[in-house]
Amino acid sequence: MKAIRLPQLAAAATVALGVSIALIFFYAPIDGDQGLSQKIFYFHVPIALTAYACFAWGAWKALLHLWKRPEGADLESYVAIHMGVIFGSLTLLTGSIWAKISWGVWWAWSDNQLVLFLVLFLFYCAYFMLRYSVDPGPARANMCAVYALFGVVLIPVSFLAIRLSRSFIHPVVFTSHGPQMTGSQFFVFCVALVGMLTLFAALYQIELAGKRLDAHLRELRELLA
Amino acid sequence: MSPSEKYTAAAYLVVFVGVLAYVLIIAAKLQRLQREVADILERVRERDRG
Amino acid sequence: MLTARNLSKRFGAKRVFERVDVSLAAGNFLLVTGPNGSGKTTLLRVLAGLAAPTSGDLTLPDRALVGYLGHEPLVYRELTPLENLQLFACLYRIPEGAERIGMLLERFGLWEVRHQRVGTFSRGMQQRLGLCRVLLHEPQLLVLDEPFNALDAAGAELLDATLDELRDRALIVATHDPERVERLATERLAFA
Amino acid sequence: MSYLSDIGALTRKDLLLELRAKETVPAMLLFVLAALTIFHFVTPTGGERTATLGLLWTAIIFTALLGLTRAFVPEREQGLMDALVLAPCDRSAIWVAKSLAVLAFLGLAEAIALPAFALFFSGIGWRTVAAVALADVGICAVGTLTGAMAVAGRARELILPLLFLPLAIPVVVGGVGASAADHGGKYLAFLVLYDAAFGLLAWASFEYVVSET
Repeated sequence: MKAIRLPQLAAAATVALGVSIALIFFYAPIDGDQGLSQKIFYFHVPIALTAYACFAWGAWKALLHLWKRPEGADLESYVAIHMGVIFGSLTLLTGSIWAKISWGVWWAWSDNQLVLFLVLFLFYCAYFMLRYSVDPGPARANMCAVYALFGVVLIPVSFLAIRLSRSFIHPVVFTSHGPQMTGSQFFVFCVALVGMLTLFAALYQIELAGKRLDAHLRELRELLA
Repeated sequence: MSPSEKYTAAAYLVVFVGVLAYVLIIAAKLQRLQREVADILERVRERDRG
Repeated sequence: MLTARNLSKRFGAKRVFERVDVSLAAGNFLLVTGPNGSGKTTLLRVLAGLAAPTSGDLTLPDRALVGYLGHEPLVYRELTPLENLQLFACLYRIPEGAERIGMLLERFGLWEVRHQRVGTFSRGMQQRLGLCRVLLHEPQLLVLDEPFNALDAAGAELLDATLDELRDRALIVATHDPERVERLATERLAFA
Repeated sequence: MSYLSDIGALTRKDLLLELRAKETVPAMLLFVLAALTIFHFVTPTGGERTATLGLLWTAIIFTALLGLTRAFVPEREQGLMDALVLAPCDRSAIWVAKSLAVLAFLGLAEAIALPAFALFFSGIGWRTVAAVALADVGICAVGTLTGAMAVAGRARELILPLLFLPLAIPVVVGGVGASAADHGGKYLAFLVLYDAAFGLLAWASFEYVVSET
């Protein structure tokens, strides 16, 4: 990932997303019962999967930090989780828009994935609260790494919990819409997913570059003082 | 536009605006960094002259 | 016993200390001097293994051989001296703990109050109990941060006598009035 | 063998501290009773069973939170974490001992809360008691670790609920499910899974939370 220089990565993301939007609106067939609004699916689900990828990458960097302490692993874990929260928020927004058009309600407790993102959103906001409450240093890096690992374990556990909560608290009124995709739809979905993942990689490198610049500048100012 | 089209457009617009907002934040950070580099450059020049 | 090469520590951008080289063997006595807030405490925490240096390499003895006494005596105020030392005797796996605890409490004049809550003690008595805790497991390396400033007169003499007896161990003592231990010091490190 | 003796010594210390101070347990007892009383006034008479059970679980989670906030107070105020971290014992023993202590306090509070709930609202089945026991293990395992994290920061009392509550959501789901749903067995199994997964993770990662080297 780091070997690819930033401009190439940004270009790849733009191309991939451009192609996927073109495919979504001009190639993918209009869905039978849901009509045009089904096309929200092509962005909503890839963004959700990208958010999972962000959290997984953040947890991987956290594990790396605790295990072999490479330089900068803590910063990369932080930026990855920051990306995860951004994509998570987009998932919640697009998800609620889709819920509005599909079921007329802005928030659908019956959509497992939406509820899971709500839980993860709460969890990872707490990650930032922890990070801002402890002074920078090895202690903070260790704690944030441990908390990131808890986050990645929380994803499957909460998903299971939410499914279990179906049968007694919220009986399912609408079937959760995981539409079976035809061949062409699946192809477009994959292109959109690749586009989103590349976008994550590009934004991730941009923010990392910014944070490293910040650190070097602070050190420069310190040396000059 | 039918409600279906309106909401689809809204969804894609939200994503586009989100990424755009992110670009703006990075642009602001870039500007701040440029100012800081200029400031440090100035101080180094002073030290050389001093 | 303990070697440190080119050690540095920073909190974010603030540099606490840089390019510190230390090598201590049994019998050495490193005296660290400097005003308050000059990084002495942080250096001692790093050398005791409580904090990680930002850069530089450091080899420390096993934790069981290190004794650390900071500004705080590090004893539980709700417990009695006996309970405190029994806890640490267990954690440090000291074979005949009871005799050693009794000897130390006797020596530091705390035997009579061994069943009273430490919270009721004066600051000097608490610091003496801290010293008992540090000496309990007969550490090979003692890291003492400003050991004298909270001690009462009696405690200070006891500490002087103890430091004399520990000539065969490695010691690191930080203080901002070095005269008291000047004669014992084999190495010095002055912090600006 | 010595790992167990470390845990024993540390647990004894934690219980002794509470015995002397007598702060946390009374506070938790009164808190849980006050919470249940308040819940009585907020539930319509003859409220549906799942709703009232949900209140019991809410009371348990926040009572546990109260106990967890107090868990590392002695270590923080007197800087004693340094002494414990310096000891040659495995640092996870500190976590095990503290979890057991908080578990004991929580158990005491629940010994009062469950009968009170049965009195105020509706009877308690054995499944609810089993769920409470299993949930307590998970709550104390995760809560003690997040408590150690919160104590290192500045806004300690604010941070702990934020760190702990998202992780407690699955416990509440499992708990309410086990006590309310007709075939509650799978919820108990889920709670066991939660305890195993997060207990193991907390046990393995606690060392990194309390020490830098």
